[in-house]
Amino acid sequence: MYIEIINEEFDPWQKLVEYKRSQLKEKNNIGACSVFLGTMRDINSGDAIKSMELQHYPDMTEGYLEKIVQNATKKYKIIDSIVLHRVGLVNPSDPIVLVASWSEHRDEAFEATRQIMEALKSEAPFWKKEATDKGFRWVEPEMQSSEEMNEA
Amino acid sequence: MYIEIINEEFDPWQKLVEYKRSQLKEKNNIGACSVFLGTMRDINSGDAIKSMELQHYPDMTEGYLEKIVQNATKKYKIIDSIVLHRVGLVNPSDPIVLVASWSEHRDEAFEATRQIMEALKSEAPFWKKEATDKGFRWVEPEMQSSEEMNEA
Amino acid sequence: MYHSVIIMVIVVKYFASISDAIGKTSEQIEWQDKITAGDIWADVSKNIKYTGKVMVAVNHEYVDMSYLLSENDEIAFFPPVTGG
Amino acid sequence: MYHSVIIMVIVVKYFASISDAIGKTSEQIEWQDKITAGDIWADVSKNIKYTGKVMVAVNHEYVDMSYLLSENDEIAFFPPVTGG
Repeated sequence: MYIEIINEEFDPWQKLVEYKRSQLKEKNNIGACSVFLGTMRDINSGDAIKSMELQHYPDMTEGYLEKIVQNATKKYKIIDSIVLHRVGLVNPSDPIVLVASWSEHRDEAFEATRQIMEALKSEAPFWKKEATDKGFRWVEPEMQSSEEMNEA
Repeated sequence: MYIEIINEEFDPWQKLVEYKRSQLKEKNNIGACSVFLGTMRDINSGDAIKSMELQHYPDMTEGYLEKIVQNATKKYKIIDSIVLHRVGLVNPSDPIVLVASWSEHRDEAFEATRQIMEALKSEAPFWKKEATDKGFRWVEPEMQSSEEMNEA
Repeated sequence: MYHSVIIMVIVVKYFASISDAIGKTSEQIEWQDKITAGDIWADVSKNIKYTGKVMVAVNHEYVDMSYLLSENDEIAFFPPVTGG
Repeated sequence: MYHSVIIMVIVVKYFASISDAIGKTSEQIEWQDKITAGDIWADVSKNIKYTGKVMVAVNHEYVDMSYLLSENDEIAFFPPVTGG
């Protein structure tokens, strides 16, 4: 497991490749890797977004993400998972979150990455503040009842 | 949409980054990218696998993968998807298949990539022949009735 | 009296274990009259012992064994796929 | 007659729109006797107009408003999260 809170722009694919190379090199039983990358869109709720401030709860965030990954590991037979999350000032098209899970078979990797993302979106202590032409505003949370319409 | 059948070892992440950079650079509405990478395991059905020959139906494969991607595009609101699939002689830990989907929100990217992978596994004309200590053997297909136990 | 006889030329392809069992990867067959995918399979498989499931594609689209072929069609027989 | 009075020191943190509404990111409060998360929220929010949902964590674990605090606990109040 690897969790990282990152305070500057990062290259998610390079991070992924480096982790795989350094930590999972000998894992020849890996048959599947499911990756999710969330990036900043330049529009939200109909308004152009110039930039975004990603706040978090430093003392809680990393431990809480560990717990989310542990829960997925308990439920699905995965070999490893990582979560990287950006904080600070974010610009459109910047990577925000990278989740990756490796497993022997595809179902476990798909489900673990999905579960980690859903838990992260609804529980991990991050908050987005958007800069629009009208000023700053805190992003409204997703509605819990309509998972189908979730924001990425 | 981009489909590629690849006859030699390839770097899936480099392919992904290059495609994103060259084809999706201006797409600032992308908020989500779901990627699946299938790699060759060194063991299958309890036997060590030394290498694998990936056969396909050249005249049919690419067009069929296009159709699979079109079906996913019709069903989910995605911005773009790609499928890359290896053929020829494959060694343990080599990449076999890369599927990636980009969308505004995470649900669509997750679902599209998953649907493309499931259709590819059950319909795209590829066949694996494994080399074990006991000789060559064609890989048995997944049982349709137990998706949970699917091979990656 | 003569009747005109239509001879169809059909390309048949085999893949994976079915290609191994039949001992070739493709052949061209000629046939008179109406012919289904199942007729062709019955003919080409009559001397082999392949007991698995058979998938059939005509002109690169899946069809079932009742599919009626036309001149210059390409038909392919193969076992269930195992890619990905 | 004196009774002994237990004074608890509790660290309170605020995030995002709740931090904006309260006008600070953290404070230390002292309290006698049994106290729940809800008691603290009622006290610290009495002069603000925040009407949204409030999430509560004590020592970095989610709890509900009935949670009973102990000496040196860190309690945090924040709106629903919006990361990812």
